[in-house]
Amino acid sequence: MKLPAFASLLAGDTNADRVVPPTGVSARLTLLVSGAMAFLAVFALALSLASGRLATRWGDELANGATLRISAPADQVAAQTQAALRVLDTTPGVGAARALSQDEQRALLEPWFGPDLPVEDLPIPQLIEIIESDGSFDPAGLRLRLAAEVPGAVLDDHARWRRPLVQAASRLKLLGLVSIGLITLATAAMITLAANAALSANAQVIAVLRLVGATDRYIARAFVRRFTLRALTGAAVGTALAMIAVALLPDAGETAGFLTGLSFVGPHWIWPLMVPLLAAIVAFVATRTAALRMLGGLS
Amino acid sequence: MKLPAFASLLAGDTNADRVVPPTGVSARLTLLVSGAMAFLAVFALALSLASGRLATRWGDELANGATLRISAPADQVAAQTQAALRVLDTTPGVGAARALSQDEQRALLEPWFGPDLPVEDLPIPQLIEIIESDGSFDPAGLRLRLAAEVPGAVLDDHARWRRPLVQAASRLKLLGLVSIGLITLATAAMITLAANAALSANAQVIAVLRLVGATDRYIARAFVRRFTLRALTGAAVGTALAMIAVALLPDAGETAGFLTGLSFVGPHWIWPLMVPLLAAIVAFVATRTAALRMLGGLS
Amino acid sequence: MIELENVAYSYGYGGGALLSELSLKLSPGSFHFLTGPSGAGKTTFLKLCYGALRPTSGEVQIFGKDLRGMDRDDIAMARRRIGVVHQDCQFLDHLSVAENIALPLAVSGQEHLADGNLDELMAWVGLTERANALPAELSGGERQRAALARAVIMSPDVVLADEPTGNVDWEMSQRLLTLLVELNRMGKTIMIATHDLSLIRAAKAQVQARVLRISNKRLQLAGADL
Amino acid sequence: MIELENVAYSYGYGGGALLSELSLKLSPGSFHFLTGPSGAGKTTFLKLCYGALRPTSGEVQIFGKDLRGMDRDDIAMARRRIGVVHQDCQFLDHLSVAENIALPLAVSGQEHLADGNLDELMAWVGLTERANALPAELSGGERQRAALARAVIMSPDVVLADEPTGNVDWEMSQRLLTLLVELNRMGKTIMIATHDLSLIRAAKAQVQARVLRISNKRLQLAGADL
Ligand SMILES: Nc1ncnc2c1ncn2[C@@H]1O[C@H](COP(=O)(O)OP(=O)(O)OP(=O)(O)O)[C@@H](O)[C@H]1O
Ligand SMILES: Nc1ncnc2c1ncn2[C@@H]1O[C@H](COP(=O)(O)OP(=O)(O)OP(=O)(O)O)[C@@H](O)[C@H]1O
Ligand SMILES: [Mg+2]
Ligand SMILES: [Mg+2]
Repeated sequence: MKLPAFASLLAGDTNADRVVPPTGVSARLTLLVSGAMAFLAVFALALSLASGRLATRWGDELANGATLRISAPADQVAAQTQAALRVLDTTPGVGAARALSQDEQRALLEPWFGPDLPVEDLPIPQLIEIIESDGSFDPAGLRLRLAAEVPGAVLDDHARWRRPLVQAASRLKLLGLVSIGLITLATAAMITLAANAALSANAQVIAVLRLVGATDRYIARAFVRRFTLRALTGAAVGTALAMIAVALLPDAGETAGFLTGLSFVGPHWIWPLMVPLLAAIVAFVATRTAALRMLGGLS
Repeated sequence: MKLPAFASLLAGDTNADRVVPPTGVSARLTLLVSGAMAFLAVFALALSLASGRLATRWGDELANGATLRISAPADQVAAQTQAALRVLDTTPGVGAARALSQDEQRALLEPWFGPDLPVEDLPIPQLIEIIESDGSFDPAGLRLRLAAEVPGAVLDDHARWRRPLVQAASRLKLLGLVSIGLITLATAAMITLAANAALSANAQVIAVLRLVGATDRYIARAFVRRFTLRALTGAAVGTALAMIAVALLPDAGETAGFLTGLSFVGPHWIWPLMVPLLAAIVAFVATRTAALRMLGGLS
Repeated sequence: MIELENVAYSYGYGGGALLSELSLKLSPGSFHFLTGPSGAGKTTFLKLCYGALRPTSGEVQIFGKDLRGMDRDDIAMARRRIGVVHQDCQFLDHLSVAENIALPLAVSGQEHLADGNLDELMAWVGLTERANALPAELSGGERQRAALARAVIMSPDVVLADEPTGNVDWEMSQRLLTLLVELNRMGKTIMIATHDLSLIRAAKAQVQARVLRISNKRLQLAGADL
Repeated sequence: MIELENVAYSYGYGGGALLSELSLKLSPGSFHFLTGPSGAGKTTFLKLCYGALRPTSGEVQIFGKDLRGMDRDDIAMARRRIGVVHQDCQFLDHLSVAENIALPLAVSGQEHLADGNLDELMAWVGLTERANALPAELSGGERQRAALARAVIMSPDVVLADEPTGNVDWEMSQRLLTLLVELNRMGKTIMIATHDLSLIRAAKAQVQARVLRISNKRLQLAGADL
C-alpha cells in the first residue's frame, strides 16, 4: 500500500467519481458492515481492556493470599514458627513469609470479637502471612513438607477461590482480543467481497471506460475512493455510537471496582479511535487489490 | 412468512435453481456474513449465559452476606441479642435474622484457632446472621437504629464488596444480549443488502426469465432458496466453530466456579443451536421481501 | 389473437404521446411487417402487444383477455404463447446457447419436448457447432439467430420479432425468413419490425404480408411501393 | 496507422484458428469496408486492430508501435486516438446520452473541448432532443447513433465501426455514412464492418473505398461486383 496514494484519495476527483454509478447496494453494504463491525469491535475492545485491568488488579491482590496457622502448645510455638519460616523460605513460588505480631493478630480478629480481646492470654495460634512471588506456589506440596517438619502447621490458602477469577479475567481479555481479530478479518473479507461485487456488477462500466481510453488507475481510483470513504464513514459512525453506549453504561463508582468499569480509562480512549482508521485502511487495501486484479484480467 | 413455503424450499427444485447464475459474490458474501455473525452471536450468547449464571449464584450468596456482632458484658448479651433481633425483624430488606449457636461460632472461628478453642470460656461476642430478602437492606439506616437501641451491636456488611460484582455480572449479561440483538439486526440488514445486490446484478436474468414466461414465484424461489441455504450453511458452520471454540476453552473445574465456566451448561446447549435457524429465517424473510418487491417493479 | 383498440402511449410525463390512436387486430395466421424511421416507436408498439408496457389509454386484448384484467401471473402465462425476439438480444450468460434456446421449455416445465426439435432448429439457424458455447462467445449475428430460435422453440401462437436480421448477412436473413414463413403456413401469427426493405420484398414473394408503417404517431398501411 | 502482419487468431484451445495469415496496412486517410458471413470473424478482426485481443501469432503495429511491447497504459493511450463503435453498443447507464457521448473527452481530461462540437454532432445524428435521456431510454437505432457519435467526438485518427447501421433506416444510414466520409476527407482512417451491401455501394459513389472480405479464415479483396 502506498501512503501517498491513500492520502491523495481523500482529496477527491469528482470527474473520475462520476463515471462509476453513484449509489450501489454494495456501497451501502460496506457502510453497514463497517458500521456494525466497528460497533462490535469497540465493545470487544472495552471488554478486553476492562478485563485486562481486572486481571492486573486481582493479580496484585492475590499476591498476599495465603496464611499459615501454627497451633501448638505454648512452649513449642516459637520453635515451630521458625521451622515453618525455614520451610517457606525454600518453597518455590513463595516470595516472603512473615510471622504476624500480636497487634496484627488482634486487628485480624477484631471483626469477630471486637477490639477488647485479650490476645495475649488466649491460646491463639500464631499466624504466618505468605506473600507469593509470581503466579502461585503448590499448596499440596507445601502441605506435605509441612506435615513432616512442622506438625502444628495448617496452611490456609484463602486466595484459592480468587485465583480462578484472575484466570477468568485473563481469559475474558483474550476472548475480547480474539473477537477483535475475528471482526477485523470478517470485515476485510466482507469489504473485499462487496468491492468484488461492485466491480463485477460494473463490468460493463469498466469495459466502456477501457474502450474509450481510460487507464487502470483512473478506473480503480473511483472504486477505491468510494469504498474507502464508505468504510471510514461507516466505521466512524459505528465507533461513535459504541463509545457513546460505553460511556452511558452506569458506572458503579469507587466501591464497585470489579467489573463495572467497562468504560475506557484515560489513554485507553485512543484505542477505539483507531477502529475507523483501521477500517479505512482495510477497505483501501482490499478494494485496490480487488480492482487492480480484476482490471488486469480484462482487455 | 408462510411456513409451508419455507419448508418446501429445502426440498429443492434444481430446474429453477439452474436459471440463476450459480456462483455470485453476493452468495459468498452471505455465507461469510452469516458465518462470522453466527460465530460472534454464539460467543455473545455464551458470555451472556455465563454472566447470567454468575449473577444468579452471586445473588444467592449475597442473601446471607451480613452479620451483626454483639459485644457486651456477659449478663447483657442475651438481652441485647433479643433487642437486635427485634430491630432486624422490622428492618425492610432483611428476610430473616438468627443468632448463631455456639457450635456454629466455633466452626466459624476454626480457621483461625483450630478446632480446640474453648468458645464457652471466652468473652466471645454473639453473632447474628442476617439473611437478606430481596436486593439489599440499607446498612447505614440499620446502623443508626442499632446505635440507638442496641449499643453493643456492630454491623458487619461483609457482602458489601460483592454486591457490585452481581451488578456487573447482570450488566455483562445485558451487554451480551444487546450484542446478540445488534448482531441479528446487522445480519438481517446485510443479507437484505446482499440479496438486493444479487437481484440488481441479475436484472438481466430476471428480464429474460419474464420474457420467456416465468412467473414471479418461479424467479423469486431460486433466489430465496439460494440465500436461505447460504445463510443456513454459513451460520451452521460459524455456530459449530464457535461451539467448538467455547468447548475448548479450558474449564477451571469445580473450585473455579466464578467466570471460568464460559461454556454452555446442560439445556443451554439448545440456545446456540437456534442461531443457524434464526439466520435461515432472517435470510428467508429478507430475500423473499426483496425479491417480490423488486419483481413487482418490473414488467 | 392480439387486438389493440384506440391505444395511445407516452413514456413518463412531460413529452406528448409517442403513439396514439393505434388500432390493430392480429388475426390468427396473419403476417405483418412493421416499419418506420428509427425512434418512431416500433419497439414500443411490440411491447404493447405482449404486455411489457400498459397503454396510457385505449384497450389491449391478448388472446381475448383484456390486459387491464390480467395480473402478473396471467401475463407470464400469455408470454408462453408469444415468442419474442428483442432488438438487443438478451440471454442468461451462464447457460450454454442450447440451454438458452431451450429456456422457454424449462421455465414452463416441458424440458422433455426439447430433444429432436431443438437440434433441428439449431441446425436451421446454423448454430449446431456453437451449441455449447456461452452467449458471450457468440458473434452479433449468432446472437440474433439464437434469439429467434428461442422465440420459436415452443411453437408459440404468435411471434413478435424486433429487427431480427439487423446483424446477419443476406443469405442467413433469407433462412430466418423462411423459418418464419414456415411457421406462418402452420397457422402462426407473425409480426416483424424491420428497416430492411429487401427483406420485406423477399417475404412478399412468399406469403401474403401486410406492411404497417409508423409515422406521425399513427399506424398506417404502407403503400404498394414495397 | 495500424498494421497487421501474418496475424492468426483462435479463441481458446480446441478449435483451430478462426483467422490466419492476415496482413493489412491501414494507411492514413484510407477507407475500408469489411464484410463476410455472420460468424466469419469481422468483430474479431476489429478487436485485433485496436488491441482488445492479442494475436495468437504474427505482428500487430498500432501507430508504429508493436502491440507486444505495449502495456495496458500504452493501449489506453492508443485508444484515445481510435474511435470504436461496438456491435452491441454499451454505455454508462447512469449518465445521460450527452455525457456518454462526451465520455472520451472526460476520460482524457479534455471536457472543455466538448461545447460546440458536441451539440453539432448530436444534431447531425438526430439526438438533440434525447440529449438528457438515459441510454436505457433510447431506441435501438438511437443507441447506434450515439455510439457512432461517441466514437468520433475526439476526432480520432482512426475510426473502427462494427455494423454501425444495423438498426437504423436507410435515410439515417446515409447521414451516418456522410459523417464518416467527411471525417475521411479530413484525413482520418475509416474501417466499417457491415452486411449492408447497399451502404457499401452508396459509399463507393462518394469516396475511394476498398472492400475486404473475410472468407475461409483469410482476408480477401472483394471483387468489383460491389
Ligand atoms: N424507457 C423509455 N423511456 C423514455 N423514452 C423512451 C423509452 N424507450 C424508448 N423511448 C423513446 O421512445 C421513442 C421510440 O422508441 P422505440 O424503441 O419504440 O423506437 P423504434 O421505432 O424501435 O426505433 P429503432 O428503429 O431505432 O429501434 C424513442 O425516441 C426513444 O428514445
Ligand atoms: N469470446 C469468444 N470465445 C469463443 N468464441 C468466440 C468468442 N467471440 C466470438 N467467438 C466466435 O468466433 C467466431 C467469429 O466471431 P465474430 O464476432 O468475429 O464474427 P463476426 O464476423 O463479427 O460475425 P457477425 O457478423 O455475426 O457479427 C464466431 O463463430 C463466434 O462464435
Ligand atoms: Mg426498436
Ligand atoms: Mg460481429
